[in-house]
Amino acid sequence: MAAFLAGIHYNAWILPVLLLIPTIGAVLVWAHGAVAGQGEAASMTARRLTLATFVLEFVLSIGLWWSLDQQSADWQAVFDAPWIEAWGTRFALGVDGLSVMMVLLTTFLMPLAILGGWTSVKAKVHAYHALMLLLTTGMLGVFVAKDLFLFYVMWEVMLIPMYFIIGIWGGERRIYASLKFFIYTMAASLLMLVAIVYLGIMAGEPLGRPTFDYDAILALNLPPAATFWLFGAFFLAFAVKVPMFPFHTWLPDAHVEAPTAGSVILAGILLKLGTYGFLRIALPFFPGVAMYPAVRTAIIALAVIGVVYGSLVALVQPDIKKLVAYSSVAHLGFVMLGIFALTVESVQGALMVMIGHGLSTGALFLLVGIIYERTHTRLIDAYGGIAKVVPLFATILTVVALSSIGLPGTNGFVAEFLVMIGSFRTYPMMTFVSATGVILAAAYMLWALQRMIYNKLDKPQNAALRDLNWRELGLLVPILAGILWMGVYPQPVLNRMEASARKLVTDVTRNAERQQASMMMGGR
Amino acid sequence: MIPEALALSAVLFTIGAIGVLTRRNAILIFMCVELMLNAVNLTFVALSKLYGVTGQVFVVFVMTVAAAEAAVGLAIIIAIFRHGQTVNLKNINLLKG
Amino acid sequence: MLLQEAAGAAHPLSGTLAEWIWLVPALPFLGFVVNGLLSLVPATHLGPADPSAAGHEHGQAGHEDRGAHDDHHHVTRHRNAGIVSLVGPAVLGLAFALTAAIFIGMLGAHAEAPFVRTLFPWIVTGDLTLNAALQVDQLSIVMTMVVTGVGFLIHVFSVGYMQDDPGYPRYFAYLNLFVFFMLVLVLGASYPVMFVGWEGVGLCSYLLIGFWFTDKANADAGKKAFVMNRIGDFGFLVAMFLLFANLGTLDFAAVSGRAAELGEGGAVITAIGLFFFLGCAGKSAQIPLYTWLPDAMAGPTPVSALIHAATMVTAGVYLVARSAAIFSLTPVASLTVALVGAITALFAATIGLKQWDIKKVLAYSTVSQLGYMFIGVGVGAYSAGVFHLVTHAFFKALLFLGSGSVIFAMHRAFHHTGSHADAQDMRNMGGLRRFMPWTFGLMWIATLAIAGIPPLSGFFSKDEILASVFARTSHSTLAEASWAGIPGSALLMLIYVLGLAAALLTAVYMTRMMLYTFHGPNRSGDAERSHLAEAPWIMTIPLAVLGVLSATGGLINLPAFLGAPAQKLHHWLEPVTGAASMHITHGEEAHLALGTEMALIALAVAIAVAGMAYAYARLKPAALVPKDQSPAAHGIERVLEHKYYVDEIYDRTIVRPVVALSRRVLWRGMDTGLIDGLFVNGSAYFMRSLGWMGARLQSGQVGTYAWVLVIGVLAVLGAFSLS
Amino acid sequence: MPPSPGLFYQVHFYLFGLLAIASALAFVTRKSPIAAALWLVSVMFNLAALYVMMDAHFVGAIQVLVYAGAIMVVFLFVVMLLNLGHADELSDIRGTWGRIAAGAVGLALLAQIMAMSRTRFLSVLQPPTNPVFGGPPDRGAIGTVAQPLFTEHLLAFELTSILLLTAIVGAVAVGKRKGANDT
Repeated sequence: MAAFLAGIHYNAWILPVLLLIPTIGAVLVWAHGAVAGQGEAASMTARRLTLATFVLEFVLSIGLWWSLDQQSADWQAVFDAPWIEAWGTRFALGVDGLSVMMVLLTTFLMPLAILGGWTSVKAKVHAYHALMLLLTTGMLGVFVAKDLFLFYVMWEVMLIPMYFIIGIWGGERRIYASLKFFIYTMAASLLMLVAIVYLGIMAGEPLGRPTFDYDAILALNLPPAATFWLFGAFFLAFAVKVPMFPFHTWLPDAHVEAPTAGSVILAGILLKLGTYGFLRIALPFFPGVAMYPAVRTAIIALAVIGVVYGSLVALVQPDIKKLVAYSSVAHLGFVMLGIFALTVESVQGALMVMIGHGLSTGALFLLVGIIYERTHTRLIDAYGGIAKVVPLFATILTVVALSSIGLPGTNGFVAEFLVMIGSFRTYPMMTFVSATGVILAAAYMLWALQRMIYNKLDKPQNAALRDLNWRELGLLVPILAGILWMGVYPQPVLNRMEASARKLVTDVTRNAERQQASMMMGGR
Repeated sequence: MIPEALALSAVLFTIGAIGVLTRRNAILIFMCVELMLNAVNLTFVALSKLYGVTGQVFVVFVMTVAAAEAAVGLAIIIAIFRHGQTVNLKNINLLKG
Repeated sequence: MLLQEAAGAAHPLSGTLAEWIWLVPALPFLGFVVNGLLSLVPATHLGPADPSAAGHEHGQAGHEDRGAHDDHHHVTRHRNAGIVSLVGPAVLGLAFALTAAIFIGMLGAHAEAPFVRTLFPWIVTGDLTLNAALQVDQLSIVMTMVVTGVGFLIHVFSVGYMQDDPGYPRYFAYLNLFVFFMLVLVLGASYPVMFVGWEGVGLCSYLLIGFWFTDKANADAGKKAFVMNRIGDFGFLVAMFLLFANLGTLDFAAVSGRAAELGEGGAVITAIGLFFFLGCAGKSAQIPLYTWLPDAMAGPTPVSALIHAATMVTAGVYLVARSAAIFSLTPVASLTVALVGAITALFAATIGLKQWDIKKVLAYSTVSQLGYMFIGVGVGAYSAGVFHLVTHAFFKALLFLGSGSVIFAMHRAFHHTGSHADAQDMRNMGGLRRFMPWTFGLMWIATLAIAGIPPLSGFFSKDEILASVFARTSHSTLAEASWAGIPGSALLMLIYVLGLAAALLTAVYMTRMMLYTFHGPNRSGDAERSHLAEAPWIMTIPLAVLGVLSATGGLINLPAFLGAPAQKLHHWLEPVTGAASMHITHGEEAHLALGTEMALIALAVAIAVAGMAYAYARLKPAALVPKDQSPAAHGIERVLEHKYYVDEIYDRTIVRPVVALSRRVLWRGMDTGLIDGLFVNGSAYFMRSLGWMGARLQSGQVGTYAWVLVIGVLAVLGAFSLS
Repeated sequence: MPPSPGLFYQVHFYLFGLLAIASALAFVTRKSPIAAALWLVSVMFNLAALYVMMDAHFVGAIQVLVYAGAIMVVFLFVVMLLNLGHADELSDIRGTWGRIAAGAVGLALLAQIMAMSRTRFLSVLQPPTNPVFGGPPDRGAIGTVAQPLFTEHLLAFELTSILLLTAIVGAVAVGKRKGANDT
């Protein structure tokens, strides 16, 4: 397979093609909408066209799985084209161990998200699907951007469709939720823009004009004082996206109001942009600051608070989607703990949680969407004893819930185990506290599960629920397969991320000592 | 005698300002403005004794402007009055922000 | 003999049947898959109107509740019950046969080091190399024999017990899945693989306790069991992290080989020991995490027999025995294990005295006997602990299955007459001797065994533990160590006394149960009496086999003074736990003078007989009245009946405050209040109010403009004059 | 320093000054606009007198002719036209609080001006070293003003004429009643 891919110079054209297909798809679907109108038939063709585009995208991206050279940790499948000469920005794309799995996760989740919203989205179907395609370009763009300016542009491109998806097709308080989501992320990312421009100029000094190339900026050694506020700017932008503890209040609202597919993508991929940002930019560029004892402990403390706080608040949520949203805050807390504990196992664990959380929470939101389509209520207490009526749904919900609380044999366990066993070596006490999150997770998830599917079937309207149809089953089986495969045999995934994770850890620790030494001498 | 003149002009000016602040009737406010202008004319004349006759020339100009202003202002007030039957400033707030 | 790293090829067992060890857990998993698919098929062949016909996977919607307190439902048998009842037990039987074969193979080979069969690399990253590997050594093969053997008997029993339940395939799917996870736990070659089994059995006990999930009490009991197990698992996890952080490896062979590197009696090794014990307390229901086990009786009785008597709850004892190397190096942790075990044994026994539900009595008896096992492994007599585990598996399974056939008979009787009396309450039973002779006889064998009457198995294993505690009161690392100020020897003496007291109470409440159930007049009502009959043969045969095993179980490990045939199990476990137990007794076998040993045995027997006689004399089964007419207990009896109100205390001191804290303080207060209210919406409100103030300025009032003008002039003049 | 004027001059100067202030105060406090207008006219007469005393004969005349005569007449005319004579409807002095505040602001203004006169003036505001005392009477009252008006300030003069023209047109346009033939 690898030979075949090399034969067709797969690595040369794959990344720009991956970005281009959804954009073309978006234009096509939108144009079709303008031409064919909003009839049921037209809408169906729009859905089919979008699904086809995403399936094609997924098939193409599978090649990445084989073509990635597991030993080397630097950029692969690099594509470089001039973009805006005056500013020195280049359309540079590249992928390495950190981002390849995220690209695959994106292309894997998108078709399922579209299938998830197949019957629930009825109004303005063309616009909806065009926005979904544009959103994919944005997300993929962020993961494969090798040029910082392109990274920022794609960051914003990804934000706008999401705003519309929540704003137009969302629930009752969608305007408030989408506005809050947009302003929260936008405000934070403006700081990032300032930092990127500063870096661009500093890096461009010798060349006479600014350059945003990742490696050029990586090689920069900046005055210690500047690195603090630069790290602060990036930290704020990514912390809001992760979301870390104090900046997380937009997540429950955005999740509750977003349509099913919106929630799946928001939880599955968008949250990972924040943590990916830390891994790709915040840590390698400013190791001195990131590893500065006070800063590092503060961030880890915030992460651990996020884990415990997220779990505790999830315990008392009446609304199932809010419960899952807060559980995401807890899971992402683990990721941040893994990243900043900075041992090879904990970083690998963080990457695994990012992928695992994408699958489990994505599946949870799909399931909630399916039951919401039938009962139009998200309140846990409105259900009860439905396992007797919809047994297949109940079984899959149980399996996915168990994977989300990290039962061995599912991806949740492998990921959280790696994070904790890795971070225990550098931050034992913090990991000890975050391990209580494991108990709280079991508590809130099982309590909600019991109130929903077990107990007495006492509400008449639940007695007539239909069980999963073939579309919904086809939608969930791939994710279940992913969950169980990553739980039992995660080795191939781990191998692909090992080289980059090891390089990240060694580089950051080495540079951190060097920078901190210069910081002490230089003083501030 | 110039300092006394200047002091007088200051007092008159202040009385004019107080008049503007306390009055609600548009026309009376106009009159107070006229009073303030007279106070300024007084200063001009007083200082023209020191700086030469340009001061008085200026007073002439001030008067013409005052006249023009009074004319236009009163026309506006009449127009407003025709519209709202009142010149009480409290009700004239069409310029609300 | 230090356990050196086994050279793969040269291992005596490689190439033998042991290579197929992975087939032992694979068979039950195959059973799970087959039964799981079968349970997908619509439950019964009734008409479409019946909702249960519509459902599949958990299809048995309209199933009838075999449990105690459920209203009357028509009996519906699952269409594929036949296939399932064949596949379920057969899979266990094959696994048992294979295990027995491997066991026989091992007898000859007397391998020193464990034989590790690596299947595939599970998690290999950075310094962590974790293989999905199974380990065959003396300890794990004994446990596997117990699990598959007793498991097979219980599966056969379940065929009879659950035959009329529409959820039949789902039941067997879960039971097979449970045995699979239990085998992974027992055969795992490293702590994480064992942890997979550890949580897997927790999951299956959650599913099986809440098997009849339509009843909130059952679902609650399941959830409670899982969450409490999870607290234990938290301890297990932290212990693993400590181990990895300090030793860099998690494989059993490596850890027990390099345990000394952790420093004897040091803080780290004690912490590891204590956290492992927290895991055991959660899984094996010791104080303070025992309250889930009595509630777990909400599940079907064979489940209680298999999971909550014979196998899962003994996982904690297996864990301590498996990490003997660590526990032997930390006297403080070992003493804690023994002390908590002793206290739990006595505490649970006292509650058992006043329980009316027959399964609750047995549940508390299990908690108490587990306490005994922990005394054994706590004081370093690992082989004695395992011996009691094995014998306990036999007679406790027999007791539970016996109570199952009693309940089955009672329920069938109540079923015929349609009465809603509690089929599990002893006050509705009485005088069943005449109706169920077989069950009566076999139950008496088990009761004598558990009470510790020679020559039955219970006597040997309980006496072995008490003797080993007594032997270690002097001249052992535990005796010399001090536990929170108390000298080790005094503590061991206290443990010995507590053990004796627990033995006394055990004899009392077991005899009480037998008297109320089988002796005296029958209280289950005249109409029902005619329907009371012995359980079908498929249920009684396993009872008989277990009866034989309970009676002859003692032969496995006869006390030392009987010469040649004695201490078979102890010598058998030598390669695994020998070094650790020797370490505790300063390098040479702990032995008692013949005289003291005989005295101890006499004392134990006297205690047992006294307990039974006391119960026989004091209790008057004739005076009992059926449950609905019996007066409410008061005073100390009420406290015991309500199990010292421990559940209520937990609820009020832990559960309710946490929920209240997270609802009021964290969610309402912090989230919506502080962060959302103050910062997010707050800043929005602040911007809006700034805008509003601006608007106020442009109010259209010319008057205000004049004011502002004059004030502006004043300000400028002021500034000018002040400058 | 200018020669100290005679006593007669001083007395009359103070007389007219006080009269001006008194009538200004009266003007501000009158309720009826007509009375207020007349008091304002009296202020203007006093000022005219002061102008003449300060050798600004032409300006004094203009003051009486244009200001008192024309502008005040227009005011009175408009008051009459809009029938605003009766005092009660326009009791527009804003309550005691308004007046006290206005008074306070006035005093503050006055205090500042007095304080300013004490401070050191910027250089450009310094009185010239060779003040022109009274100026030569040779060109007569009008000549002294006309000469600079038509030489240095000719442009300003023309501009004011244009200003007056536009004012007239504006006043007519605004004041015109909305008739039928309105475009």
